[in-house]
Amino acid sequence: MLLSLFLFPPQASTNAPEVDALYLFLVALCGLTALGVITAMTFFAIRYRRTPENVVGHDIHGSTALEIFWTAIPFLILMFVFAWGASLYFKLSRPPEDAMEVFVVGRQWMWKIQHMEGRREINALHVPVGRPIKLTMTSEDVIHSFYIPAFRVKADVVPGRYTTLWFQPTKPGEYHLFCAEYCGTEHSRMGGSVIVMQPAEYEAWLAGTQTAGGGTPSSGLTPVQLGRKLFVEKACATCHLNTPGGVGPVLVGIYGRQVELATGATVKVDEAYVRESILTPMAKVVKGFPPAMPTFGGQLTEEQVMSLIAYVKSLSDGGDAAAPAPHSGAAPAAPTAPGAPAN
Amino acid sequence: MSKHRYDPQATVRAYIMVFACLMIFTALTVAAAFVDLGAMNNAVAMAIAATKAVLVAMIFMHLRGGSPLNVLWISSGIFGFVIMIAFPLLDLLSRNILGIPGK
Amino acid sequence: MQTSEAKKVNYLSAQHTVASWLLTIDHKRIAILYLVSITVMFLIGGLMAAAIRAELLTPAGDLMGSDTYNKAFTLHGIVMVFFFLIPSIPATLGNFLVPLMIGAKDLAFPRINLLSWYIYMVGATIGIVATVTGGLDTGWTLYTPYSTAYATTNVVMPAIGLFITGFSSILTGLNFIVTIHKMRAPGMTWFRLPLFIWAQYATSIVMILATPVIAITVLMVAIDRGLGLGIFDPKAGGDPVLFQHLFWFYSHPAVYIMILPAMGVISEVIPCFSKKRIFGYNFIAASSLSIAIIGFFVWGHHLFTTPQSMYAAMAFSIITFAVAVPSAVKTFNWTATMYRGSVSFEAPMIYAFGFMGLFLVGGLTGLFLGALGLDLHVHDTYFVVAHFHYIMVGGAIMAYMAGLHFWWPKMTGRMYPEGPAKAAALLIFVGFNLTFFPQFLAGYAGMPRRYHYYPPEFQIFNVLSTAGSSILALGYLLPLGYLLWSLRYGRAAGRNPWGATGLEWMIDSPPSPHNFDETPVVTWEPYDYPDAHRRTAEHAASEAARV
Amino acid sequence: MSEIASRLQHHFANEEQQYDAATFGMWVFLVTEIMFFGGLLTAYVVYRTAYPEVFATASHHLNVYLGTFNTIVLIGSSLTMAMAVHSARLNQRQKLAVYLILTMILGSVFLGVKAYEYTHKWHEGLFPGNFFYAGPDAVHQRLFFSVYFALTGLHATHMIIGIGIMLVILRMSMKGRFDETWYTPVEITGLYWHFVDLVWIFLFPLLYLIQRHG
Ligand code: HEA
Ligand code: HEA
Ligand code: HEC
Ligand code: CUA
Ligand SMILES: [Cu+2]
Repeated sequence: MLLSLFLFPPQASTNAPEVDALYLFLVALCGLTALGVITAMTFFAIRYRRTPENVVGHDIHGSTALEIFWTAIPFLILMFVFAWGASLYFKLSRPPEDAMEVFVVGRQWMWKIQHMEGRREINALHVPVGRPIKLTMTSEDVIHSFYIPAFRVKADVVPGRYTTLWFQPTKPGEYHLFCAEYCGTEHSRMGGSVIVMQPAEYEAWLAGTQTAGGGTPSSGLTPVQLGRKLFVEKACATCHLNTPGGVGPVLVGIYGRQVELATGATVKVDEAYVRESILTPMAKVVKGFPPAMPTFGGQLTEEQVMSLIAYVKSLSDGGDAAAPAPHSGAAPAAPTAPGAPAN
Repeated sequence: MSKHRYDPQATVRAYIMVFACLMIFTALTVAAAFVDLGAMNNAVAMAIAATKAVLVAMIFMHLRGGSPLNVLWISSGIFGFVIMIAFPLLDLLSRNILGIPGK
Repeated sequence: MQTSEAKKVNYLSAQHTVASWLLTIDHKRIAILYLVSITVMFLIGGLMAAAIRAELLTPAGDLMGSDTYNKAFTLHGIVMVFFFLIPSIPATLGNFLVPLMIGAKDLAFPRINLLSWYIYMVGATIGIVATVTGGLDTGWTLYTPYSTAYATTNVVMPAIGLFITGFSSILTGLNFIVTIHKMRAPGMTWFRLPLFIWAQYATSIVMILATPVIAITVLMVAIDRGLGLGIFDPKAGGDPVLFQHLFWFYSHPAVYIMILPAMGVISEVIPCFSKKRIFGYNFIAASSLSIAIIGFFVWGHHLFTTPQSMYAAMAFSIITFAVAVPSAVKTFNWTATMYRGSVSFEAPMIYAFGFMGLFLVGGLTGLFLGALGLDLHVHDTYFVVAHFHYIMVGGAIMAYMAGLHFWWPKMTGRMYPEGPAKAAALLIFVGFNLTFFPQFLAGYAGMPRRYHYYPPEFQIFNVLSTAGSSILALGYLLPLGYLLWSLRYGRAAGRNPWGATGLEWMIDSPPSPHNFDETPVVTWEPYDYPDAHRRTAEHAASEAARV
Repeated sequence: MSEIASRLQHHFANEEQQYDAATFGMWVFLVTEIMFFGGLLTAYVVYRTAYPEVFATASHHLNVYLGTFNTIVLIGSSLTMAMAVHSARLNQRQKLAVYLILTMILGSVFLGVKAYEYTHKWHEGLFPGNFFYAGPDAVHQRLFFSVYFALTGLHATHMIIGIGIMLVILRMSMKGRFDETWYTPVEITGLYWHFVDLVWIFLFPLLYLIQRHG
């Protein structure tokens, strides 16, 4: 255990062994390079040390061939390392489409986590083993950074916008969760644990019959339900009707599509866009509509905004208004699967 | 002191010419601002400003006829400035290509 | 000052009043002023480091409260970076040596040189007073919106301190550039310049182009707190990532402000103690410039975990790897210089060996950080802390020590005692590795930086590290002792105790106030050790023949 | 005679070297100034790209006529500054004084107009510390004004410093410190002043003019 800690933290995600492989490769490459240079240096220093017979060095100016050699070879090796690192990064930048989504809000000094099924927790994240998990994150105050060493992943959590992090746990267990970006007094205690569970256990945990770990009891409402409630409470529904004719555009089916703006530009409707539409509606005004939507900035918490987004998203899932199918999984969800690009 | 011969009349004439040009360009750029040139608006405004800047630097500031070293260094400043703008812009403009927040 | 031979007036003995020091415009005296001030800064920063290490001995934060700890590492980082390491080699050795090495009587603007020291003192005083009285707890990186809107400490004052200090750096760089361009002695062509000068020139480029950006950026932070400007505050529509771009636009090139002069020192020391021409002069000179220039394109590698776009991250990563190549070229050339040399092991050379080993480790681990997928794991962990201490403490300070020992006889006219000097070099090397190597392991194991409390399984690394740091502290205190001792008791050095080439070794130690009695005319290449040796041998032979 | 000798500082070989070093030094300093303003301009460009419409709307609050007027004033002051250097070079002390004073007056006019614009913005509620404007997308409009005030404020500060330096130069000139062989301080002050003008040449279209139509 101790010995293994000297090498790695536990490897508990699909990403971890890949990062460790690159790490070990670099350890070997750099180790050999360093060893080579230090050996040469030591050898020269001893072999050509000053002696009464050797009071002055040979008159050597240099060698262009050698210079080219030791410029080009490291360059090529380094480009290879770049490609390796970048390919890992590329993978980590693109969550799989079937990833399970979880909302994360950071604030001084705690992590608030909201599962799509309604369960909320603080400073703990329960996830099932073997499924890709996608976190959509934001912060209420300063920059934080969501870091799980056992998964070898980390992403900053920035106020005013969403960031994404995904991973696929491979081993049940409890792992450290840290805040890696300095955020003030209790930065070092802003953490907790990630609990990876067997799917069945996880289902049970979601349902509230706890088998492991903490987590506050479920509020009963899923983000979509909460969003629907807010949509009525905050009077969104007075302008955004389910059929054309309201003051604002119909929101059914817009998620994932391109909308045309008054300026002629188009944007894709994603989390960031919906968020912006709610908090600073004037920034991007939809074509054909007056800039009549009031600003909700300052009136909604980050969690509420996330719930509204979840709700707006659900309007395009075929789950709510569009098709009354009880389970989105039941219908052939091809064109409107969550996150699927809608051309 | 400068090695070049100094011709007072020519210098004053050059200054006044430059001043006149700067005035004309100012008028031009203000006029252009009220015409809708689409995306060209910014380009035109910046091109005019750059021309004015070159005039001031070359004539008023004696960059022309001075040491090439001055030109070299001022270019390095412009170069640094361009880098400083280019990368954050690259960042900003390529932020939403993937459509994944934060990537 | 009253050795029998040194009846001649030198820059130290010329005048003795306090005013003659505080109002001096002699670059050599200004160098000494800087030397004293940065040593004080180093001790302050080192004291903070000692506090940090003591606290981290145990996982629980039992020695000081969280806020105190946060202030301690912030003060440590700011003092060490801005008030110690950035001015260290340029403002002391550089100030002293640039005119001497190119055969000039002074820097181009002596008054501005003095001004830069005063600006530095004012900035540093404001910075220190602010951090000691109110304290600053933002980390040296001052990230927004924490620094602008949430920190409860006094951000404005230290920010203004940094803003002011920036100008001292700018003025030093400006002075060097003009001096190197315009003040070289006849015959001192660009390719006859010592590599230390090339390094200073490259450093000055970075100082000129990068420092104003940090100045304006911290000024905006200060104004933001005062006026609610909100340029970097997301609540006001600003973008905190833009702050990071601007901050690192300076602060990455700034790491080259710290390492380039160090590389310059090593390029002087190794040939001298190998009695051999430096291998690949042109390539080392060119690599200094390319590090300075390419170094401007890589700052985004500090932003890999931020919402910086993936494409920008890739661009920054690939250039990061490219900028490692010139460092590689230097490393290989230094090694090759020893090949078929005549290597001796005086203290400066021991320090230079230390530099080589530690810089290598620091630089190579930089490659780990530059690899995108890997950085996502190690960013903001102790792996990064270890990386930069290996370069900044292991690399830059080792080289600074090498340079200080190398030119100490020139600066003071006295030799330091060789034995303690070697012992100190060894102690520093051992203590250093014990302090910072475990931090690589802790970092990869997942220990985040700026952590006051940490999970108990990391304690083993921290115990090792703290133990090492006490050895390290001893190692740094030793030179302080024997160098001061040598001022009084050291034996007189003579003009050229190392048998080095270079104009600075052809004049008295310590040099006269005007450096050169008559302007030297340079007709030889730099580092012509074999030739110089032959010349002295021939000279000696003819002398002997005449007798 | 001895006065000339004392102007050549001991560490220079000759006056030409001294003059070259001084002007070159000033150019290098101007490079730092480019980067100094450059940091803010980067913020401007990035935000303008991010919120083009809001910035365009916000810029309509600026008064183009005053901006144009100030541009003309400042370019005029550059001309008088150039003439001042020219007079110094010909050792026409009287003219030098006249042109310097003219330049300072023009600079002050610029600053006066700027102050008028500022107070106007203050009353309109567009000042960062006193922001109560409630138009569409006020948050990002406010950002425009933050950048606007930072840039023009920094520029104005440079002008104030410039006027201060000119006062010193004027005094030196009246004491007869310059002649045709040595007027380096005038030349350098000129470079500085022209640079401040150059900055404005860019700020004016960037802040006042772009996307002004429609
Ligand atoms: C003097 C200071 C200094 C120097 C010179 C460097 C040099 C380098 N640094 Fe370092 N760095 C810092 C000081 C420095 N750094 C600091 C202070 C931080 C943290 C700041 C903070 O967050 O507080 C940091 C952080 C930092 C990061 C960000 C990490 C993170 O926060 O996630 C990265 C990422 O790319 C990085 C990379 C590099 C690289 C690639 C080099 C290269 O220039 C190194 C080049 C040298 C070599 C590579 C060695 C010799 C080469 C060979 C022998 C070649 C042969 C090799 C092979 C073919 C394998 N550094
Ligand atoms: C030039 C730069 C420089 C230098 C020289 C050092 C020197 C040292 N540094 Fe530091 N360090 C930084 C730059 C530097 N550091 C930066 C930029 C940070 C990041 C800050 C941030 O996160 O914002 C950092 C952060 C940092 C941390 C991480 C803190 C954290 O993230 O929580 C640690 C922890 O071990 C550390 C340790 C040390 C040690 C042991 C030394 C030693 O080498 C110091 C040895 C010197 C002495 C000890 C002084 C001499 C002796 C005395 C004055 C006598 C008194 C001493 C005793 C009684 C022991 N440093
Ligand atoms: C007073 C009427 C009004 C209210 C209340 C209102 N909206 Fe809107 N909304 C509009 C109008 C008008 C538009 C189109 C113009 C624009 O984009 O600003 C719009 C646009 C949108 C869009 C972008 C739609 C698209 O097609 O791209 C979203 C998303 C949205 N609103 C969500 C909400 C939510 C969530 C709420 C409640 C918290 C809300 N709106 C409350 C009037 C309103
Ligand atoms: Cu949150 Cu650190
Ligand atoms: Cu860097």
